Amino acid sequence: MSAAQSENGRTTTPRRAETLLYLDGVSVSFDGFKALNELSLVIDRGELRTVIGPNGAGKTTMMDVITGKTRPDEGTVIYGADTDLTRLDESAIANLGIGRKFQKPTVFENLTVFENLELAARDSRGIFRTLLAKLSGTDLARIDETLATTGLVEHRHRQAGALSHGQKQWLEIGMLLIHEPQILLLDEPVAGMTDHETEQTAQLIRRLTGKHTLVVVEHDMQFVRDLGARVTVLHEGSVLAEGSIDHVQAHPRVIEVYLGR
Amino acid sequence: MLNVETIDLFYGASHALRRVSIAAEIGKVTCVLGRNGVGKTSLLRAIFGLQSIRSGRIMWDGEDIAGLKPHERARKGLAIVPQGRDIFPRLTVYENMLTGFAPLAKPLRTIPEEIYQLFPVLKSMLNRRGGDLSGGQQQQLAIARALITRPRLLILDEPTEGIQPSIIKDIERVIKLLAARGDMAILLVEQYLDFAQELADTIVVMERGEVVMNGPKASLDAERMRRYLTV
Amino acid sequence: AQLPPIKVGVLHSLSGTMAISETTLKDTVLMMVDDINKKGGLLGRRVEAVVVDPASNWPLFAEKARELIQKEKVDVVFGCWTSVSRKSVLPVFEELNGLLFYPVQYEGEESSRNVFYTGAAPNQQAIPAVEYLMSKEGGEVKRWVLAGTDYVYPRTTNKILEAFLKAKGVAPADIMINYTPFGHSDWQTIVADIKKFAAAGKKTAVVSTINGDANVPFYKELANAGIQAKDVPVVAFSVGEEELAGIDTKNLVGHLAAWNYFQSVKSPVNDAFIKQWKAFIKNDKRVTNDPMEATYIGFKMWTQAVQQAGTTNVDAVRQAMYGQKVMAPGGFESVMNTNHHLSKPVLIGEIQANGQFEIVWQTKGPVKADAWSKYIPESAKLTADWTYPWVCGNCEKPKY
Amino acid sequence: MSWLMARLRAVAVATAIALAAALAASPACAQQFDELIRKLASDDFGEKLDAAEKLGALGDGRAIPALKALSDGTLFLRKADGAALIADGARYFEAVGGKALGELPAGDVEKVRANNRLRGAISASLSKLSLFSDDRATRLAAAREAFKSPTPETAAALERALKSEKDPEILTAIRFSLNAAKVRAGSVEDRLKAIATMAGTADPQVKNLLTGVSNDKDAPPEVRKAAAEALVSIERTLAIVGVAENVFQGISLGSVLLLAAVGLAITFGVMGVINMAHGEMIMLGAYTAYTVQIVCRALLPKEFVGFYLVISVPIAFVVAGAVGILIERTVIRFLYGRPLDTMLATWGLSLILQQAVRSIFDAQNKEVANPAWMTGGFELIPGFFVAWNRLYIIVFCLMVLLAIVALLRRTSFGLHMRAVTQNRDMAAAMGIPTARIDALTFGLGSGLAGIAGVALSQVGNVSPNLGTIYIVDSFLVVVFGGVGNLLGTLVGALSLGIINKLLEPVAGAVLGKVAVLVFIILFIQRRPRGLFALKGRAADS
Amino acid sequence: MTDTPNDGAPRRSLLTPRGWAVFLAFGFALVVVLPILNRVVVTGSFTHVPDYLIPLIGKYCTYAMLALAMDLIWGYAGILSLGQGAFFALGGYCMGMYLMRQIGDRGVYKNAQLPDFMVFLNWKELPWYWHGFDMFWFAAIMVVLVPGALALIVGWLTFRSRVTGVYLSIITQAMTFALLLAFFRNNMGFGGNNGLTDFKDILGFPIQAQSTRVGLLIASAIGLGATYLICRWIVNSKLGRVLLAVRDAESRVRFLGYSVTGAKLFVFVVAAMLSGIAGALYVPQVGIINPGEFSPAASIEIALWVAVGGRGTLAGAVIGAFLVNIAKTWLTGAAPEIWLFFLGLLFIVVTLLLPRGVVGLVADQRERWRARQAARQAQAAEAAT
Ligand SMILES: Nc1ncnc2c1ncn2[C@@H]1O[C@H](COP(=O)(O)OP(=O)(O)OP(=O)(O)O)[C@@H](O)[C@H]1O
Ligand SMILES: Nc1ncnc2c1ncn2[C@@H]1O[C@H](COP(=O)(O)OP(=O)(O)OP(=O)(O)O)[C@@H](O)[C@H]1O
Ligand SMILES: [Mg+2]
Ligand SMILES: [Mg+2]
Repeated sequence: MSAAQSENGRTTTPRRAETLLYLDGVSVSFDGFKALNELSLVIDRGELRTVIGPNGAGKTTMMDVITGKTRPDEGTVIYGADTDLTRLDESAIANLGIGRKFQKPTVFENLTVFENLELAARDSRGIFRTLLAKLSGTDLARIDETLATTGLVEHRHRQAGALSHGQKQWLEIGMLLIHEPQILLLDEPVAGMTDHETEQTAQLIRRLTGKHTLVVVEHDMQFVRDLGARVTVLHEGSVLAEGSIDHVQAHPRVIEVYLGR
Repeated sequence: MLNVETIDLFYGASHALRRVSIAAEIGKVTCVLGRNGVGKTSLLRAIFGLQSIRSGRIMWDGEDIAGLKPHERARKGLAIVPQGRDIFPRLTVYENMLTGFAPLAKPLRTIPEEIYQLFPVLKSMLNRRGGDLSGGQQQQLAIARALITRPRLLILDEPTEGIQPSIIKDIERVIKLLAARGDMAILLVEQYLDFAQELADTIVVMERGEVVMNGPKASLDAERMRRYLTV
Repeated sequence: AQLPPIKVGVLHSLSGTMAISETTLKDTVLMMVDDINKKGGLLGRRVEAVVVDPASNWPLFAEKARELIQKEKVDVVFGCWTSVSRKSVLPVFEELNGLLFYPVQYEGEESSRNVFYTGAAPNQQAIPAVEYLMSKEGGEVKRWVLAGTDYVYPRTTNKILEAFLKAKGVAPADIMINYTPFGHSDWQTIVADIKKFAAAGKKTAVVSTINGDANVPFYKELANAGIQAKDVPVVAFSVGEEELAGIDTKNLVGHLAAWNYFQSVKSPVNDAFIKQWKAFIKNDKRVTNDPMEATYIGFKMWTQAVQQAGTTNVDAVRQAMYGQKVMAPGGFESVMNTNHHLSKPVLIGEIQANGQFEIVWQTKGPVKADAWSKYIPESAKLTADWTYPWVCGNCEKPKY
Repeated sequence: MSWLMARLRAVAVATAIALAAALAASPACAQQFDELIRKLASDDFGEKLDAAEKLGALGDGRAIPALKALSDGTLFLRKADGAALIADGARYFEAVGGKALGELPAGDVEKVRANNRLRGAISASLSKLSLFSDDRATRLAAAREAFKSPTPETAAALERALKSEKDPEILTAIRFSLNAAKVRAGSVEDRLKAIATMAGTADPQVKNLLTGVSNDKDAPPEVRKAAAEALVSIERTLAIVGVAENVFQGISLGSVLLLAAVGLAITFGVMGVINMAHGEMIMLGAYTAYTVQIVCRALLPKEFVGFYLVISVPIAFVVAGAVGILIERTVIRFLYGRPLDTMLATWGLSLILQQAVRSIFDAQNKEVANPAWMTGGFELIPGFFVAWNRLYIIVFCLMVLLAIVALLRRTSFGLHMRAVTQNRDMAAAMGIPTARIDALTFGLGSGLAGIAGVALSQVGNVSPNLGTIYIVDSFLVVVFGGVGNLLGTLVGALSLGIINKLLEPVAGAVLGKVAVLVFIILFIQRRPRGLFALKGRAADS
Repeated sequence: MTDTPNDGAPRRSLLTPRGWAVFLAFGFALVVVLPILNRVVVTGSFTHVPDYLIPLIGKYCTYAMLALAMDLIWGYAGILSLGQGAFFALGGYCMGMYLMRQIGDRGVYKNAQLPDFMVFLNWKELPWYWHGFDMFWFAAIMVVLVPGALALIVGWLTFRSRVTGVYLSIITQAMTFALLLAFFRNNMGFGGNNGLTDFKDILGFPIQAQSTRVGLLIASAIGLGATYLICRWIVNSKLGRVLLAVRDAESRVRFLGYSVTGAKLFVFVVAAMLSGIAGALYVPQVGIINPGEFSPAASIEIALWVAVGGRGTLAGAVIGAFLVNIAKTWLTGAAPEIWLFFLGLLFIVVTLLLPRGVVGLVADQRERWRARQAARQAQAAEAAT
């Protein structure tokens, strides 16, 4: 299935031919329960893609498969030209430039906010390089900038474990920003944020589009609309619908299983 | 009726709640709003005794429960849907729900049918482990588990987080229904303003550990409130 | 004027794995000290015991030995049970010219100027026991299981025994050797193997050098597997009254042990010894055993030597020790030889239902201990003799 | 060589055959019987031996009590007249005639000593005499015992018994033992026939017997050949039996491991407390059994003393459980969420408990007797011996495990227990009294360790170090099976036991154990969370 | 040797100036003052350090090195190795083998080729793995290499397959237990239970001479200092923070692209090597190495030192090792029959009252003081307005 065939609506993302991520017939099952069912999905370079779908549709599982946390039973995930991600481990995949924000905020609770960012910063990951690494002025500037973006300036030297839920969400987004991966996978980035912050986040994400490739999972339909991107609806482990937000919101099956009346 | 009177809460040296007072009436929905890190979760945890307070009183049914252990408060009819869900990961869905029987008398130990009507997905997953559920499914389970205890004070910390729109609508309906039944006080923390405003009878706005606005929904200055939530 | 007390160091583990055996020896020394003080002390001075706990930790033995000699300035030390603890403290005693009395049967192959060995050497325990079993009275045993814990004492003893048995014409097929780890607790397989080995029709006996903790489960398994002494007797070198106190011996009657002393020895000295012990420990159930007797002998000899030398100076006492005689509770007069080992009788006892041994055989007189075994070629050449002109623990010719 | 040996040699041993021929039921014979019994009480081993052998040949069943008494050490000599007496506790009977004498002053009598050689002779004589006993079990045992001394005179006794015996099982045993005697000597035909009848029996004794015949240079070649042929199939069967026996031993070892570990599976596996004092809880159980035994010996009639063990089980559970609860309330409860700190604190506790027991009971091993019903065993099939205590422990341990599984899975206490350990705060918020559940759970784990202590006192030491022996193995078992999984603990314990026992004959006890450890290390590489690991997301949280 | 608990401000220098001052003061005391007080000051003088204290303090130093290694992997990387004693013992055995070979024909059997225990169990020739140990440099390399290699193999296997938490602890415990059993066997050729003893000299110096002992103390003190600096350096580096992150959320570190296996393996091997060196310094000072060092309990004890001092702070490890061992030395002599009560109580009290160890107590006090200070300032400011 190519992206072009399911094109039914308008999209704000500038279309480029180059495919960056290609999930091909991916299936995952847990004790007989199919969380992903021959899921196929194409993400282009520089694209912003939102993924929605009912609870338990397999959105998080899909990200698990891409980042190497879960091995699919069947199917492949091709990154770039011909790298099969299903054969690599998490750190190798991360080093290819795939970054992720988890649904449940996961930060290093015993490190400070600053150190969390420092670890995430784009830098060599080799053992001996980290042993000898020095923080340069540009690094510091980057960290400061990210702290500002995420509103955590005054929490700079606090232990991340002492942050509130929402602050952890922001910190995790910050870690992703400073890592500057090729692809950003965002699992429910605005959960627990105020409406205002949600708007800010939407702006932030739109700014990143083009330079980065983004896949965003959300349930907040206003936010999805703000992003103005192409939407994929997952249901029971496979794609139910795909297209613009208006197209999707009008889709009867989507309304039935997801949006409600 | 719940009356929290001038409580103070500290994390080490940091003062997380400053002389906070709120009230939650039976049959009403009281909604606490505020930006990240202002102390909403801390307040709820303090009410439940999961975080100890330094001073102030927590009156429930005319009795100060500040000295009681959390499980004793549960026996007094409190129930909580915590932020982060706190499902027992290695208990099955069914067992997770059974934990709701703990504060109940023997004859009341049944799972009301309406729970399954509200969250049909749970019925199909009774034997799956709680930790294996998706985020939204866990949230549903957490609400179900709290309702099974037949609470008279239901505390919900961002219950819509991670839940699909159709179910949010269902939850909204349920909360309304529960409030309308008139035997339950509901204390709700929510970031999703539309949802909060739709449900709330009373609104409390917090800022840096303090209550800055408090009153019936209609009486509050919407513009000021919006300011507190954005800056 | 009040003279400063004579200090006696007590270096026995009071905690850890060896506490089971060693605490008794600590109490024995304390009893002896108590006794001598009651009799007016030594050289007109009070005797004071300095107790430390090396906690079954071998390097700690060396450290505590140094502490006793250098810091506490003790005049003599009574201590150690395991060979490794002795090996650990040996350099310390030699360096600081201290004096150690070692009261436990051991593998031999050692002779130090600074140590007096009052326990049995292999030729005072193992060989007589095997000879007894080979005799008509002992049952004319033809097939042998040598079962031991895997460490130096059993290895050496078994090596010596193997050489001895072969010299007596026992075929290699009739010898089964088995080693187990320390504290081995599951004996099912080995006991079953012994049973099968013994089913061959020839009279079979087990020579056990199983150590410490492992004995209780071993004997329990023997009893439950229905191996009776009349079919397959077990003769042990490390099982005494103290060890039996932890076992129900109803089903073990007739198994044997070889020692230089049993509580059941009938002699006036022994009666007094037992009485003294029970009174001191304030418990009628407590038993006496061979290492206690060795401690008793060592302590008596040391006091005699001090009296004879008129001083506690180590060199003088050492000189006075040679030829020192003590009427031992074992019923004979024990003599300290110039190889720093004793001459003692060898007794063989049978386990009784009450946890005591009944002596079924004994040597006519004391046997002189060999510090160096005749059955190990390298060692057969060596002599231990600390009197002029030898002054040597391990040489082939006189040293000076 | 020795004074005893010399005297022994001085005694001429008359042959039993000559005696058997001379014997008949006559007054002379009765007199001789009295005389022999008297001789049993002599203080000359040679004479005693002689008398024991002659009494066997005499075939007079009245000799049985005296012989047994001598073997058991309850035969006494009346100093006044040299008469043999049998003691029953403090009361005495005359060995001849059985006249009751009541209690006698200790100075009047002297115990008659036996040694192994004498006991051997007695048991041979007894077996001959017992062939005609009134008691069926005695006859059966005697018929089997006779196998061990396949002499012509045994054969003669067996032949006689064959005529009078009615019981089919005893008859089979007699024929079997008779064959053994026949294989050794006699006409070639008889021997061949005997071999043929024995060939189907896989019994180590038969194997040894036939091996002896096939190696016997004096035997006729056809007899040797037949024996060798019979041996082949016997050996094959025995090899299979050997493996089966090893597996049983493995299960038995596994059950011991499981018992030692089962309490830990609760305190560590379920609660997550790294409980270094677990071994000391086992120790407490064992010392409880010891104390109960002392009390029972003092209070109960003799025939019921053996039940002290049954009584000990609940008492040990309560004692260790109470100590566990005390520990939980005073120390552990401040440390939830800090598992490594509990390790430190419980290590300290274990030191204290060890030293406390050492101070109260002293450092020596304590004797905990196997009650009669736990002693000995039976041959399931020839060459496969099953000891009662092992069997009981296996059964006991499975019962304990079933009970816990039921408790955990089927009761609300079990549910609350699991909820509390997975998320203490949330459990409290659900209305579960966490403090009580914690205390009870720790108490349960400790109580189970206490029960284990009672069982383990039957196979091993009871000493202050008891706990340290089992602690490493217990952790290995729990972790190998998968933390928090009781089924895993069961399978883990049994498989470790069996692997150990299958390796031991091949590699020896020491290397066998090393091999098991290496196996565990490698196994955990394959399954980093133990045998029965939780999979999926739930495992991460 | 000061450690401020991780307050977030990234530290760039190895030690703070005050840290250096304390570090050098300690070093000076151990390396210069103690030897002078022992060797130069006359016996009987008030300031004289008695001879028996010298090897004792030397021993504490080696234990402290071991504790540092343990803290590096446990306190920082979250690897609770219950088999760290094995690396210590292996280093010790390498040194022991060198010392055994130095005896030459001065053994009881006068055999220049074979150590006594081999002669006496009828060994005919030196086993291959004993070759080379007559040379100090070879032994010295082996002291580092053997523990390092074992750590590399075990670590690679376990970290690669993501064995963590108690599973890892138990694996390492099984490892040391297996080594214990193996070294107990006389057939292994390491002297069985008796181990290696009766050393004569080291590098030509008689091992029983007091001057040699002082030399060994100085070597141990320098070893301790160097170990401290190495650990400090690792901990202060970015790798140190990666390790902390691994300790808290291992899988999250993977998603950032760091090789968790590599990072853990690195510190595990480094810690094993440091433990090996500690063992090598330990053996000549106590005069014996035997399989007892492999016992699981010995390894657990190492963790206890670290916990008592304060896990996750290097100074804590050193303080804990000294504190517990001094307590042990003192109590086994002063209260031989009941010292376990005191030691046990010490452990319980420390966990209950000082959850972050002795160092944590100090840090807490400082924190509290700061908080009070801040409160006072705030009050003053409030009063002013
Ligand atoms: N280990 C597991 N065992 C059993 N079922 C599992 C397991 N892991 C995931 N599942 C199931 O797989 C399905 C997909 O889960 P996933 O988390 O991918 O959903 P999601 O689309 O992210 O939902 P949400 O919007 O609620 O976050 C769910 O029904 C979940 O219960
Ligand atoms: N365990 C803790 N230790 C120290 N500080 C904490 C702790 N938990 C929360 N805090 C701090 O207390 C303040 C209030 O936190 P709280 O979780 O109550 O906020 P919240 O209003 O619920 O925020 P959110 O909307 O993000 O959930 C925050 O500044 C937070 O950093
Ligand atoms: Mg999800
Ligand atoms: Mg919150």
